[in-house]
Amino acid sequence: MKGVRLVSGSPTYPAAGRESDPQRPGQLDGATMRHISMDDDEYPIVRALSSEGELDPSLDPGLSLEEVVHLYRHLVLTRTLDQRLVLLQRQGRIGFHVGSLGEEAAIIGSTYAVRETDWIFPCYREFGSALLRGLSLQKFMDNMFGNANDTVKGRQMPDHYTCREKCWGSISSPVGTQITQAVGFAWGAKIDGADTATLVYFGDGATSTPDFHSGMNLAAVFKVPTLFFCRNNGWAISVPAEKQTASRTFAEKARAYGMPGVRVDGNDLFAVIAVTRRARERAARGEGPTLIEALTYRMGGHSTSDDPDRYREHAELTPWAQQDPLQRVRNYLEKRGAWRASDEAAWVAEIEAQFKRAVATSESTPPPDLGSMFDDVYATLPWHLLEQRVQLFEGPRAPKLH
Amino acid sequence: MKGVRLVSGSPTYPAAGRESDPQRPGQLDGATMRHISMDDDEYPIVRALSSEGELDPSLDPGLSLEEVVHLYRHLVLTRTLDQRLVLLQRQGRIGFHVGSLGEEAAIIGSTYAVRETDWIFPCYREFGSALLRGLSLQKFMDNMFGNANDTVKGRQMPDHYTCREKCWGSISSPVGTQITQAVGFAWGAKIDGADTATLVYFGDGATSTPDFHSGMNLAAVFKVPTLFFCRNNGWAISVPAEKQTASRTFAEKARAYGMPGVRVDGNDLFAVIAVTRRARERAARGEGPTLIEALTYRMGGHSTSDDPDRYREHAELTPWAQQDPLQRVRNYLEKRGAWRASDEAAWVAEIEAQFKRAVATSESTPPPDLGSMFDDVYATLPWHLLEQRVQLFEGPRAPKLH
Amino acid sequence: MAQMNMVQAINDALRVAMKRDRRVVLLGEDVGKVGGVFRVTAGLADEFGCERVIDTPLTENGIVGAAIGMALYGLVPVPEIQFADFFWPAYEQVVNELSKYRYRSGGEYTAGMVIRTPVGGGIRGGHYHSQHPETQFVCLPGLKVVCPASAYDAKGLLLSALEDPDPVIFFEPKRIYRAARGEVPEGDYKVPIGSAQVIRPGRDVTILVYGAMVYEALDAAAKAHRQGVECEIIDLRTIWPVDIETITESVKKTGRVVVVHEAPRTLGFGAELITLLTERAFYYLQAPPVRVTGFDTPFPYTLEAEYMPLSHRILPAVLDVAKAS
Amino acid sequence: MAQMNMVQAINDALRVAMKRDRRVVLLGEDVGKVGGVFRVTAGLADEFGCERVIDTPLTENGIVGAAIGMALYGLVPVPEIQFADFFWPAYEQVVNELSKYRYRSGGEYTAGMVIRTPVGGGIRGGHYHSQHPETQFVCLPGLKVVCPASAYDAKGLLLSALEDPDPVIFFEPKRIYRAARGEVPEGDYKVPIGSAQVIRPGRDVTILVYGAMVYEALDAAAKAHRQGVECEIIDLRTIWPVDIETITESVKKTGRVVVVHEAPRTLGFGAELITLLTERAFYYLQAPPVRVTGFDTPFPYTLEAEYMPLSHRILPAVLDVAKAS
Ligand SMILES: Cc1ncc(C[n+]2csc(CCOP(=O)(O)OP(=O)(O)O)c2C)c(N)n1
Ligand SMILES: Cc1ncc(C[n+]2csc(CCOP(=O)(O)OP(=O)(O)O)c2C)c(N)n1
Ligand SMILES: [Mg+2]
Ligand SMILES: [Mg+2]
Repeated sequence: MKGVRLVSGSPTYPAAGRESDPQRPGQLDGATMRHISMDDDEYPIVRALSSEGELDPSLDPGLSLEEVVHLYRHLVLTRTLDQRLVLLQRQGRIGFHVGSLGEEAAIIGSTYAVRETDWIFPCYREFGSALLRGLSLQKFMDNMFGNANDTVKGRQMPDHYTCREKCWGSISSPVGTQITQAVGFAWGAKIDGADTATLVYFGDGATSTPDFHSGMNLAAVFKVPTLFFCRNNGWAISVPAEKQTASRTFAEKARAYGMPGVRVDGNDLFAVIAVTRRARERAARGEGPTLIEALTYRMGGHSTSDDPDRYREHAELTPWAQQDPLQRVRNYLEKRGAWRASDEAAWVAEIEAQFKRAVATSESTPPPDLGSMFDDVYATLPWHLLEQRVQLFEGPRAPKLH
Repeated sequence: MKGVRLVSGSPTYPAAGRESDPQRPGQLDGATMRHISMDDDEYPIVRALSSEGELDPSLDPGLSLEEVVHLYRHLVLTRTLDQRLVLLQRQGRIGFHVGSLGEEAAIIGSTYAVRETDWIFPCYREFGSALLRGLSLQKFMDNMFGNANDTVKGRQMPDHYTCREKCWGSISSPVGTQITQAVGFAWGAKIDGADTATLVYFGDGATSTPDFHSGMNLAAVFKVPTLFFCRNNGWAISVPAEKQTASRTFAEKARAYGMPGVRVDGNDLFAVIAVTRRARERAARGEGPTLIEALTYRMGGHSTSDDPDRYREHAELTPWAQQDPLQRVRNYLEKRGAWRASDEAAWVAEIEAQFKRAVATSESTPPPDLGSMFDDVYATLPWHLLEQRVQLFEGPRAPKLH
Repeated sequence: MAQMNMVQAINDALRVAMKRDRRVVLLGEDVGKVGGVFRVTAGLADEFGCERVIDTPLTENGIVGAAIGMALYGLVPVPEIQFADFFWPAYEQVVNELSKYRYRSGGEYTAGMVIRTPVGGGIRGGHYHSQHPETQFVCLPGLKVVCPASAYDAKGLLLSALEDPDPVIFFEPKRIYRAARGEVPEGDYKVPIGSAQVIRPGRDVTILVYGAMVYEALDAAAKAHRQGVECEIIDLRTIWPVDIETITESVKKTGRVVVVHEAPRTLGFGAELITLLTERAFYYLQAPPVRVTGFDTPFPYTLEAEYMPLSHRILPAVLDVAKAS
Repeated sequence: MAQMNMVQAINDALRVAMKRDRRVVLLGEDVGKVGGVFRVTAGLADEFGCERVIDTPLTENGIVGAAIGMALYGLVPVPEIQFADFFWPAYEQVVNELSKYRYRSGGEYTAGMVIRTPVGGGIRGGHYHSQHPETQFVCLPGLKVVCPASAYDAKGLLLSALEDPDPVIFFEPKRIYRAARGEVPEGDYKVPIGSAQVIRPGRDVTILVYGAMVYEALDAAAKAHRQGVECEIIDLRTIWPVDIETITESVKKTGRVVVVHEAPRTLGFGAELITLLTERAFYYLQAPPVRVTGFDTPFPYTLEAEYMPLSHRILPAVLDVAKAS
C-alpha cells in the first residue's frame, strides 16, 4: 500500500529545536497552517482522497459505495448533532457540550476500520464513534440531560456516557487516563488468548500526560494490540500543538517506544480507514501497537465553555474549511453519482426530526432517583452509605441550583 | 569533533519491535552483552579512550595530565569508598548503601564537564560527584550514620545527603522526581537571565517515569539548559534495560521531544567529558537541552539490600570488567608515565585511613537532638508541632529498635 | 476601595505581587494567552510577558515539578492546576518532594510557592470538575492550605501566601468566583495565614465552615435565628494549620458544633476538627458534634444540589444540635 | 496446619488463587524473576509463567492504569506497588478512575482488583520507605482498605479481597512481614472484609489498632494489666469500611478509647474513628479519646523509634485515659 509507512528512517531529519532550523510553516494543498508542521520527510502525511474527491487507488481501502454512503450519513449525523447540541446549550437546556466539528472523518473512519469486537477507549469528543457502533440517539440524549435513563445515571457531565454492549468504553474527563487502560484491556485479551485489539482516542495535548508515556511504553514492551489514535486537532484548549511539544510531529514520538508511527490526513476518511486497518493487521500478526497521528483541526471551541476568539485568528480556519472532511466524501460520492443535494437535505431533516423527538423525550424524563446517588459506589451498600442514604431521605429536599 | 553526533538521522534504522528484526545482541570490543543493544547505526556509541588507554585525538577533551590524575584519584576514591561502605553495612554499622561500582567514570566525568556554578540534580548513586564538587568525606560519612552532624539531620536513609554550598542538590528516593525539578531550576535561571545549566542524573529505569517524560518535554519546548544524563547501567533493580523499553537505545527517546540525543561509552572518562561539554556548549548557545545516554554497567547489586545473583548470571559481568573505567584511565596514565602502582597503593592507603577516621568520628557523634525532629517541617513551628514536641519531651524515651 | 469579585481580587493580588517582585512567575495550562479558563490570570501575560506567565503543555506533574525547581533557584512560582480534580498527576511531587523539601534537605533547600486551584461543586461540573480535596493536602506535614470565601480575603490571603516561606495550597471556591463580590483595597495588604474569622457571633451553636459553603452557613444561621437559635459562624479561611484558639474558644462558649464541608464525610476535614475539639473541649461539649458534608460517593451531576451540604441541610443539623442534650 | 510468616502466607494466598483461577495475574516492578524485593511473590513466575507474573517497567501509573484495563477485560489483576511511598504516580488512576469506575459508568464497568503494597516504619527506611498512607485511600469513596496483622489474617483477607467485586487496597505491614508467624491453614479460607477482631478483651479502655502496631498495643496492654488497667484491643483488620458495630460496642462498654496508628496525627485514620465514636457513643464516653500516632512531620530515619507510636507511648496514654474523668 503506497504511502502508508509504518516504518521510520530518513537521512534528512534535521536536529529539532535548532535556532538555525525554525519550525517550517506547514503546507497542505497550498494553504499555510501555522499551528501544525504539516510535512516531514520522514513522516509524510498519508492521504488517499484529494479535495476534489479523487481516490488514490493504491490507498483505496476497498469500500463499497453502500459503505461510503453509510459512513457519509454518519458524518452528516455527527455534524448535525454537534450543531444542534451547541444551540441547545446556548438555550440553557443542557449544561455543556464538547464537540467534534471538523474531526468527524478521523473519528468515524478509525472506528469503522477496526472490528466490532475490538474495544473503543474514548477520549470525550467521539460521540460519532459511539453512534456508529450503535449507541442510540435517545440514550446519547439522555446523557446530555443526565436524566433517569442516562447510561451513567446522571452522575457525569454531558458527553460522558458509556456503551458496554457495543464494546465501547466509559468516558471520564481527566486527560490521558484512558490510554493505559486501553493497553491493559488489550493486554488482558492477549493473556487470555483472544484476538481483541483496543483503539484508544486522545488529543495532541494528551501526549504530554504520564499515561501517554506509560501506555506507549508498556504496549511496545509487551507487544500489546493497542492502536493509539491521536487526534491532532491543533489545540489543547488554548495551547497550540506547536507549544505542546518541540518534536515536529506527534507520530515520531512512537519511535521513543520502539513502535511504528504514522501520520495520516485526518480529514480524509479513506486514508484514516486504510491506515487504521493496516495497524489493526499488524496487531493481529502479534506485532503489537501502532501510533497513528491524525492531522485535523478543531473547528469549534474546546467546548461550549470556551471562546476560541480569545486566542486564535478566525482566518486560521479557512484552509481547514477547504479541507472539510464531509465535503471531500461528498465530492467522491458526487463523482460517482451517489450523492444528491435533495437526499442530503432529506437526511438532515430526518436527523433533525429524530433529534427533536429525542430531546423532547430526554427533557421530559425525570432526573435519576434520589437513592441512585448511593448505588454503584460499591457492589453493595456498606453501613455508612446505608446510613447516609437514610439521612438524605429523611432530610429536606434541595433547592434548585441552576 | 568527530563521532559526537547530537543529531539523529539515518536511512537504515529498522522498524522497532518487528518480529523479523529481533533485538541484535550488542557488541563492545567483541564481548556479547545481553542486556543492552550496544550499537545502532543512528546512535553510535561515542568512544574516545580504547581499552588499552589510547585516546582518539578527535575526541580529546584536552585535559592536562594533572587534571587526569586528579580525576583518576577521584575514581579511585569513589571505588574504594564504595567497597568500604558495603563492608560497613555487612557489619551492621550502617543501615544501607547504594553504590556506583562500575559507573564511576560516567559520574565523575559528567560532573567534571560542567561548570562549578551549574547545579547538579542527583539520583542516589552519585556520591562521587558530590565528593568531586567538594562535599567533605566527614559530612558524607555523617550522613551514612544519620548523626547530629548529618547535612540532612539524620532524617533520611544513608546516601541521601545534600550539599547546597557546592551547587549540589538534595537526594530523595522516588525515582525520576529530580528530573522535572532540574528543568525548573535551569528554567528559573534562564528567566532570571543567568547562564546556569543543570545536570540531572537518572537511571535507565527512570526513563519510564512520568517525570522523565514531562521534564524532557518541558525542557525542549522552552529550550531550557538542562543536561539529561541517563546512566544506563543495564538494570533497574532486577529488570533489565531491554525490558524497560522496546526502543533500541535510550538516546533516541530524545527525538520524541525534539531534542538531540547521544550515546556515550559511560566507562570512558574522556568521551563522557567530551560529550557532556558539547551539550553544555549547546545549552550556553541557548539551544536548549540534550539527552545523554551513558552506557555502563551496575557491577554490584542494586543496593546492599539486593542480591543480584537471584536474577543475573555472574558471567555477564566479565565483558564489563574488561571495560573497567578505572583501568582504562590507568592505562592512559601509565602510557604517559604518570601512574605507578606504588602511588596508587599510597592513595588507597590514605583514603582508607581517612575513611577510618571519618567513620570513627561519625560513629561516635551522637544522634540528632530529639527536638530536631520537628524543625524544618515549616519555617517556624506551628501550634500543633509545638504541642507535639512538648508531648514527645514529656513522654518516655523509646526503646532501641535495631 | 474598588468593588471586585473573587476572580478580579485574585487577579489583582497577582498583579500587585508581580509588579513588586520579578521573582513571581505564573505557570499552568491556559494561564497565559487566554488568561485561564476562569480568566483569573487575564491580562497578566500581556502585562508581564509570556516568560513570566507561562502557558505549559498538559502536564500537571511537570508543572509542579518544574515549579519546585524554579523555587529552588529562587523564584516564587505560582503554578495553577486548572481544576483541583486534575491535581493527581502532580501529587507525587507534592507528597514526596514539595511538602518534605526543607525537612529532608536538613533545611538547605526550600520550595516556597503558591499552588492555585479552583475547587468545589455547584457549577454543574459532575465528579471531575467539582471535588474539594483538602484532605489529601492537610494530611501532608509541611503544607499550608488556604481557602478564602470573600474577595477581600482572597486577595489578602494570596498576598500573604506569596510571601510565606512554606508551600501554600490555595483553593479557590469556583462557585463563588463571581458571586463573592465586595470592597477590596488597592495595592498591598495581608490577611494572615492561620487566622480564622468569626463572621457571625452567636451563643448557641458554632458552625465551622470555609469556602463557598460560608454563604450556605450564613443563610442557615439567618433561618435558625428566626427559630431562636443563635449561630456563631467561623470562616476558617486557613484550613491548615487551623486557627485552633478561635475555634476552641467558640466551642467552649457554645458547647455545640456543626462542621460543614463539601468533601465526602469520611476523613473529610470535619473529622480532624471534631477530633481536635473533642481532645481539647470535651468537657464543654453539650452534644455530639455534627458533620454536614458531601456524601461518601463521587460527586454527582444531576443531583449535585442534593449532594452538597447546602443551607437546607445545615439548618436542621443546627437545630438538632441546639436541642440535643 | 503449617507455620508461616506473613510473607509466606501472602505468597500462599496468591498461589491458591492463581491455581484456581487463571484470571488472576500479578504485575509490578521486580515481582517476577526475583520474586519481589520482599520476596512475597517468590516462585510464582516459575510456577505460573511470566505472562501471569509480570515484571513491568518502572511506571506506577502504568501498572495501575493497565491493571484497570485488565480488570475491565475480565481478569483479576493484582498490581504490586513496591513501597506505599511510591504509590503517588498512580494516584490519579486511583482517585479519578479506579475508585469511581462502577459509579461513573452507571454500573456498566467494574474494576475489581487488589493492589498490594508494603507499608509502615521501623525498618530503618527513612521517610521514603516507611509511610503508612491509609488516609489517602480511606477518603476515596469506592475503595476498600485492608491491613492484616497476622499471617492467618493476611492470607484469609487476601483470599477475600481477590473475590471482592470492589477494588481493595491491601496494605502489608512490612515491619512484621517475617515476625508475624503463626498457624496458617492450607488451601482456601476467608477472613471477611469489614470485620474487626477483639484480640484481647478488657473492660477499662478500648484500643483501636491495626497492622504492625497491634503488637505494640498488646505489649502496652500487658503492662497496663500489671497496673490494674484492662485493655480491650480491637485489631481492625479492615480499615475501611471499618467494623462499626464491633468498635462502637466496645467503646460503649469501656467509655474510654485510645487509637493507635503510624501515620501522622492530623487527618490520620484516628480522626475518623474518634469522630465516628463521638457521633454514636458520645454519651458513653467518660474521657476524651486519645490518639497515639506518628507526629506531624515526615517520617525520620535516625529517630524513627521516637517517632512511632510504640508501646512506650501507648502505655501512658492508656493509663491516662483510664484515670481521666
Ligand atoms: C489531567 C487533566 N488536566 C487538565 C484537564 C483540563 N483539560 C480538559 S481538555 C484539555 C485539553 C486537551 O487537549 P487535547 O488532548 O489536545 O484534546 P482535544 O480537547 O483537543 O480533543 C484540558 C487541559 C483535564 N481534563 N485533565
Ligand atoms: C517511583 C518509584 N518507584 C519504585 C521505586 C523503587 N526503586 C528504587 S530504585 C529502582 C530502580 C531504578 O532503576 P534505574 O532508574 O535504572 O536506576 P539505577 O538504580 O539502576 O541507578 C526502583 C524500582 C522508587 N524508588 N521510586
Ligand atoms: Mg487537541
Ligand atoms: Mg539502571
